[in-house]
Amino acid sequence: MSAPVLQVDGLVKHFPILGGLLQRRVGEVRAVDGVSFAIAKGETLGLVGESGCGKSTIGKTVLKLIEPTAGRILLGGEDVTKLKPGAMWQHRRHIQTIFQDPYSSMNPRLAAGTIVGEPLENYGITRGGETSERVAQLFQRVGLRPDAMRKYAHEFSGGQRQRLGIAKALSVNPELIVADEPVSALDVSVQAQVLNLLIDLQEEYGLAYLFISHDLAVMRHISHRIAVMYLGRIVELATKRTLFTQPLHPYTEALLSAATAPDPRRRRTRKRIVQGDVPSPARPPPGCHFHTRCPYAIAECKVTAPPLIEVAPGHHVACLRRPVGGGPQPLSVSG
Amino acid sequence: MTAYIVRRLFATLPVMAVVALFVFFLLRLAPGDPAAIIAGEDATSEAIAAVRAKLGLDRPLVEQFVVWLWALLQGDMGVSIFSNLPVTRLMAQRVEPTIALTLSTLFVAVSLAIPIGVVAAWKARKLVDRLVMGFAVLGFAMPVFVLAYVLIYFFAVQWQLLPVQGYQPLSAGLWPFAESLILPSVALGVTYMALIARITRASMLEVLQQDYIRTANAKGLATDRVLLLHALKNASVPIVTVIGIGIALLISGVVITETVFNIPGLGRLTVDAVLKRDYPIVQGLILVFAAAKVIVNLIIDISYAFLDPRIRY
Amino acid sequence: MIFRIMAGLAAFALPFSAMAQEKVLKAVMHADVRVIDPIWTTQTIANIHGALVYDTLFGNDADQKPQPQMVGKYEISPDRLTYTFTLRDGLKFHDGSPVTSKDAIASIKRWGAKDGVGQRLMGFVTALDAVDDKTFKMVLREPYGMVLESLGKTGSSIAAIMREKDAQTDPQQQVKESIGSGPYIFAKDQWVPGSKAVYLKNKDYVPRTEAPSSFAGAKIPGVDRIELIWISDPQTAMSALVNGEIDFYENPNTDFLPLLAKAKGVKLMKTGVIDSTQGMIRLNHLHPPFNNVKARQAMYYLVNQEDFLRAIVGDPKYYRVCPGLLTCGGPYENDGGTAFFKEYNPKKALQLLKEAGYNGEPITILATTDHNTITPATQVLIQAMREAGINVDVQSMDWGSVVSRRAKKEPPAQGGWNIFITTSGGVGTANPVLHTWIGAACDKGLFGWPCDPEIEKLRNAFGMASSEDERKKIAKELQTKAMEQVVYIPFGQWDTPLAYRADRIDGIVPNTGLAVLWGITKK
Amino acid sequence: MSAILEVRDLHTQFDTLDGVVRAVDGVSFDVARGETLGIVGESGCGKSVTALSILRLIPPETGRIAQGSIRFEGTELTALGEEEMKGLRGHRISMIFQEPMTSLNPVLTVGTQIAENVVRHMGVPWSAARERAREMLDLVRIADARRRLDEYPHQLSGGMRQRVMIAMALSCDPQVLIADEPTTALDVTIQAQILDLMIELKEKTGTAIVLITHDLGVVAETTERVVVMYAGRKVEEAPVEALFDNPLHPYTRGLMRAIPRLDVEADAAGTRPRLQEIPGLVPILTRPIVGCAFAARCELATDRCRATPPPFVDAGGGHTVACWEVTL
Amino acid sequence: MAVITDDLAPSPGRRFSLATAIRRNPTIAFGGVLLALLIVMAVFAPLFATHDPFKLSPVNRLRPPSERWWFGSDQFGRDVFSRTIYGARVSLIVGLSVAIISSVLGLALGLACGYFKRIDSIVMRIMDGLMAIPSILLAIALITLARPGLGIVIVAIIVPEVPRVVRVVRAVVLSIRGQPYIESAIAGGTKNLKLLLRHVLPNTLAPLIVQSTYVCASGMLIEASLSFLGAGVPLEVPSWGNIISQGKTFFQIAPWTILIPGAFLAVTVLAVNLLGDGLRDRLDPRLARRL
Repeated sequence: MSAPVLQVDGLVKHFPILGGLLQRRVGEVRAVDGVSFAIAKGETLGLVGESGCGKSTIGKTVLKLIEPTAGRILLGGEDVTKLKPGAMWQHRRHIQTIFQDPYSSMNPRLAAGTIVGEPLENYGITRGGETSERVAQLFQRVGLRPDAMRKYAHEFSGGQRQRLGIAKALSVNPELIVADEPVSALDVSVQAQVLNLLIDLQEEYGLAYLFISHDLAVMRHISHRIAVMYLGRIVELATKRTLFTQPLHPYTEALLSAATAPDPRRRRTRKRIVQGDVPSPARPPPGCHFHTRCPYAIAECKVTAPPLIEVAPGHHVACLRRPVGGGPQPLSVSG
Repeated sequence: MTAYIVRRLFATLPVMAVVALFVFFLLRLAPGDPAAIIAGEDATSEAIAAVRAKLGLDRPLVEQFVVWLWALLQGDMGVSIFSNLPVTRLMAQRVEPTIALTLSTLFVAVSLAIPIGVVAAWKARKLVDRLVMGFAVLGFAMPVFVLAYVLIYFFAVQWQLLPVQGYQPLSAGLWPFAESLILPSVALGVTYMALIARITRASMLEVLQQDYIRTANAKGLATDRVLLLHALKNASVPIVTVIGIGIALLISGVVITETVFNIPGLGRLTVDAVLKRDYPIVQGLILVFAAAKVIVNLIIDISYAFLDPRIRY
Repeated sequence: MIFRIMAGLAAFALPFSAMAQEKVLKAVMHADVRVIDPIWTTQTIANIHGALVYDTLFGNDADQKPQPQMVGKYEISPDRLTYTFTLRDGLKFHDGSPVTSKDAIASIKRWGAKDGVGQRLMGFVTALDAVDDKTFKMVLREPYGMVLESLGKTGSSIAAIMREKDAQTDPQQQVKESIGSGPYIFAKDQWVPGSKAVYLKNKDYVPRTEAPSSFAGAKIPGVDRIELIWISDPQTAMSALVNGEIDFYENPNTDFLPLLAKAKGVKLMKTGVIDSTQGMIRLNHLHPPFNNVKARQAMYYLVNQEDFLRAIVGDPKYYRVCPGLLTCGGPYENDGGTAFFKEYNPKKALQLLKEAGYNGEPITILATTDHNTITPATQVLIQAMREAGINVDVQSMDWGSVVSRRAKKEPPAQGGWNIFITTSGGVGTANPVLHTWIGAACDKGLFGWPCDPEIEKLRNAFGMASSEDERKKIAKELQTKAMEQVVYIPFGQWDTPLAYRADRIDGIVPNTGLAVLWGITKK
Repeated sequence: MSAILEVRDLHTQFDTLDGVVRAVDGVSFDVARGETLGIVGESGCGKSVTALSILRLIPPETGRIAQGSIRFEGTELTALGEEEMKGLRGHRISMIFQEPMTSLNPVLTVGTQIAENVVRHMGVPWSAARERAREMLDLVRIADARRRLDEYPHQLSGGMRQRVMIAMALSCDPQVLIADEPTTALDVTIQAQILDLMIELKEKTGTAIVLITHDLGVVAETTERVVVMYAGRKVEEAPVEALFDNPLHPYTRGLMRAIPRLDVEADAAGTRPRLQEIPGLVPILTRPIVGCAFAARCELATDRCRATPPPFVDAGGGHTVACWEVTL
Repeated sequence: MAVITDDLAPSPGRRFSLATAIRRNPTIAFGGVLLALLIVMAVFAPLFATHDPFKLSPVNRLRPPSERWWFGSDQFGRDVFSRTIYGARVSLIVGLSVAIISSVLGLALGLACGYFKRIDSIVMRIMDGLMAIPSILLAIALITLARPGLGIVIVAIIVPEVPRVVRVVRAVVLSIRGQPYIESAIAGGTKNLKLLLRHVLPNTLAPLIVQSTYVCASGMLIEASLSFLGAGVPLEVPSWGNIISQGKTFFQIAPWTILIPGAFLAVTVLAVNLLGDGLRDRLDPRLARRL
């Protein structure tokens, strides 16, 4: 089997907190705290979690838009962790991105065609008239009229801008696209259009996606495998089917129980299993980060950080109460 | 908080160092021999050499700077070329009118500008707002000296309500003191008022768009409470910032206002000194004004903490 | 709340206003007191200051006749070579020490070293010795007719009597203290250069008993405190007088005279019997082109006095065209050399200049920006020179800087100058001896340094002449020669009446040229 | 059940540089005492403007209620004076907003913000109002309420801020609580807590709730009756079960098919079925819409749809729909 | 194959029409037209002037406005109208050159500061220091260093204005650097220089243009103030500040010598400010907060 498109080993990203008389580092936000995963060609890996869990930071770090604190990032088997911007440039063609906010991720002073064609020029793939031909094709492919190339970003609707973003990402034929909440700013009906487009493109070009979202339903729709994150760590990683049918981590369970569904009959039957707020990533609780809200927590959870263990083939979980082969039985609340 | 103040105080050091360097080189960059300038027009070449030796102008620049800075830190800013009096003395006897003028202008401008800015924002696009904005735009374009002469013409000359010129210290009585400051404060304050009224309006308009104002209105709170407590307090940080920026404007304006109204303050000293090329005084004034501005900025920075609980140091 | 604070402040301010009961004369002079040594500078304002603080041995009266002032009695030897002066009783300096012969001798010597009139006098003096504490003797080489007039001089620099230790200061250096024996004491601690100078009544001053007339007679300090307030803008000063913020305004702009005449409580007063001011264009005789007399004379073609006077004064009621150097209306007015003045003709001027070797080099003119008569006069001259096609290098600066720069003998390119404009008092310019600007004493003379022994000889002769007719004859000869040499070009004379609050003050002693403030009383 | 709030033929318009925006274009509905009514629709459909219109909080410089009637307990709100309206707001009808981060005043303490409402409407002294504020914080289950009173909003988490908003809105026992997207900005686990809290408090106090949201899941789980809005108009209204069981309007149906679902069993192979798209975009509200607003995007649309606005058809059981092509 | 989505989003028919442009930006239109008139007047001053602005005519001093002297004459009998028209040249030359030069300098320094940390820490210290000195004071201090002249006046006004421009540009650059579209461009393989020229620079221009109008207005006011104080352009140059400075003495008997150049100055500054306000609202609404 060929090397994964993207492999991340023990990725750490800490943001310093400055304070005191001399503005020295007095602490750090542990945005990403030892995360490992890999994405195969043509696969969608979903990163799901609540705000502040570090999922967007991972996205930016693997794109090398921010430098990791520790860990390794391998693109197509090549270690790019330490590469300087100049050297990284070679690799950027293979890893593209779609941003969350379709409004601020387009230069307001450039025409749509210029924005989409920019990577083509940058890598010298096409020149002059060729570029605009290719851009026209891309427009067509993502469902925009080619004559819209001359318009500016603000003249497009939110969904159309996401299409522009996709076209731009697509232009250099990347192997991986990092999609950071690409549909969360869109209305339901438009969201469906964009999700369908993403799936079509993946199947057509064999793209891999690192798909970042807080929305379980969207995640379930688009991903092959899903990693659930909580306060900078992956707490569970499994195929979509396994995760939704046999969630093993209490936090995954909590997320599923909290999600609403368009079915009025479900409302009285569900039980919400978590209370309270997510702690600050600047001061994460010791041991298992989730112990403060976990109904099943035991004393050990406050001390020991559970490792991410493969409990079943392809199913990883980080919970002290889920030993290897622990299976999908429900946990019980214990003293 | 204390740590913050201390840190901010330290942060002013590089600024003042730049100012000091500038001031130091001002005289050294002046055309001609600084010693000749200081020795005066009639000086013989021996006298100039004596001055040069006395002031250490024959020594290396770095050494000169250290000596000059050391004297400065001890409060010695040299001696005026023309009146042979110590610069510090000349400035000390002129500080009071300038401070009185600045503070009274500040008081007049702020106490008028904020209310009209608030009203303008509240009645945005209505007649009141347009009048206020018209005033602000005009006030911003009106040269201080032209306005000052118009004011003098009507209030002092035609109607003889207020003095034409001069400054009365507070020790001469409250009314004479206040009387002598009214016209200069208004003339100086109009631009400043325009500035503050504009920022108040702009800041209030932005705050009035905020969700929490909608919340306050959804609670059915009285208009004055919404405007003056919910909105104004939130709008205050940019307003205070501009008040601070405006103080720099005031200092510049003081130079002109004091000249027009014949107020014996630092501003007139500046003009006199510059026209006479009395470099030691010019140097001292730049230092003092710059220090005043730096201190004002410091106060403004610290005041943010009281206006906005989100700001923590 | 605010009212309560204000009431509190008012109560606090009350005792201060009670203090302000003392009688204060607020006067605005034509300039700001910056130099406190009347000998070191010829600045009029320094001499107004000096006349308040210092006393003089003699004082010329309104008719320019010398009268004893500090001197009690004096004797002139029959051969008119020995003068014996005795100081009157009761003279004390402000520091309490008595005035002695030594003080007087040192002061006269210093004045004689610096002042033009003094230099002339000292040229005749061979000895100046103390007889005792109060008596001293002055011995002359040959008789000189202007001894007492010189000592009683009422224009700059006055022969002020200082303490011996002050008078021993090098005449090229300023005295540091201003301690005299005059009717007012200089309050140096309250002096704000650029804003005001304060004088307190000298309670120990013993005035003479004669009626005051110019510098002669009783100098009775009439108020407790004199404040010389400096208001640079003449309109502001005028308005301040109309508004009652000041009591006395030395030199209102002539344009304002109708307004002042109408103002309630304000009166105008002529400062003396003859026009107070003469305008002078001074050329630098040291450097080209004006080191050539032809070039100097060419400038006459550029001066139309009427133009200057209109620009300065406006109302013809207050000015007078006077082509001579000696004041028109004065005793020695004459038409000697006035023919040098020609019809205004810029072309001719340039032609003559070229003939004199001028080749379009820049001519540096010192242009003051802050003087209410010299500034416009300079503008008029610049305009005329430009019209003639002369390359004018205008150096704009304040009057103080002009005063400094005009003393420079260097070539214009090295910080010197070619032309500046000034004015002089009418009394001084009426008399060839007192009129220092008419002199041509080369290096020792005044700025511009005209150099002609003949002129100096004539001035001496004037001083020694025994009859008025002889004087008039010499005066005419002198003026002719001076006009020919172009010691300066006059551009007319005018009078600026002083303005004061007649409803508040009284007792102004008229004196042409140098305002006298000591007699003023407050109602 | 008697209606406490009756909205009839509401038209709210805004002036913009591009023309008049008909944000709400003839909407009618009732709210019964103690019931939870959902108003659902995509952004720009006029649901929030409807809520602001009820409280008459439309900014007067740019917008106005152009037509229609809003009756609260029999009083015509559109005719009420501004002062009387103020007496009503926060007292009889109160409102909570989408962004708990920005809807609380950052420079005033939580206690002040709750208590000022009580002082304003109950006429009690500040000390009593503060006590009431503390009770309210207890009620919305904020631990250590007394200390929290003196804290500023930035010291609270997002969930707690929304609890504070609820405490503030309920502090004067209103008859109607309008909640505009109250959980949209919150994380999933927090959203669940807040929704549960609202339902619980509604049952405790009997306050009617108008819940405005774009999230069909939230509507399904929280409300009793639902109004579906599109382009400023109401297109369908039904009891919640009826709506989800049998959506009648093509737009409602399209919406339901467009959302990815969690509750339907995932297919074994893990394949990804296509979502149903609603083609096209919402119409531009500055141009008058003739006929059915949805016609341009509707696969069933006929010429009649494009020419004449459809009337409401009663499908029985309180289920009404505005569509020419619907078959009952 | 994806379907082509409908028409492009809201872009209601915007055919350019002058009336619409004026209605939407009344301040730009008003300020712009006013300024254009003033510029025309200044450029063609010799055509408009009724007299030689330098010609003294002492006989006709302080004449009130009349058919012959539209705005009266000054104390040297010079025509105030003609001098005022010529004075527009000085003000506009000063205003425009100060605006242009300080914008160019400010842009260069601001870009450098926003982009390179090392330059930033040094340059910004100097800028802070210069900004601590009130602008008029700094300007007159610089003027004392040289002979008075238009050039030195312009330089002396530029020096205190540059730091203000630098700060604006730097702030804009820093905020642009944090914009997602910059990250997007980097992710798309855009290199540094292109990033700066294509993405950063064009987005700094709008705030820079707005700022430069304020600099222009401030430059004109400072020039007038300096001339008024006697520290500006040489006295014989008919700048508005000089006309006022010379006329101030006669304000009570000849108010036209002050009021007319004063009004022209105010109107010019007003026009520039209005233009700036309009441009700000049009180009960069976020700047509106910062005035």
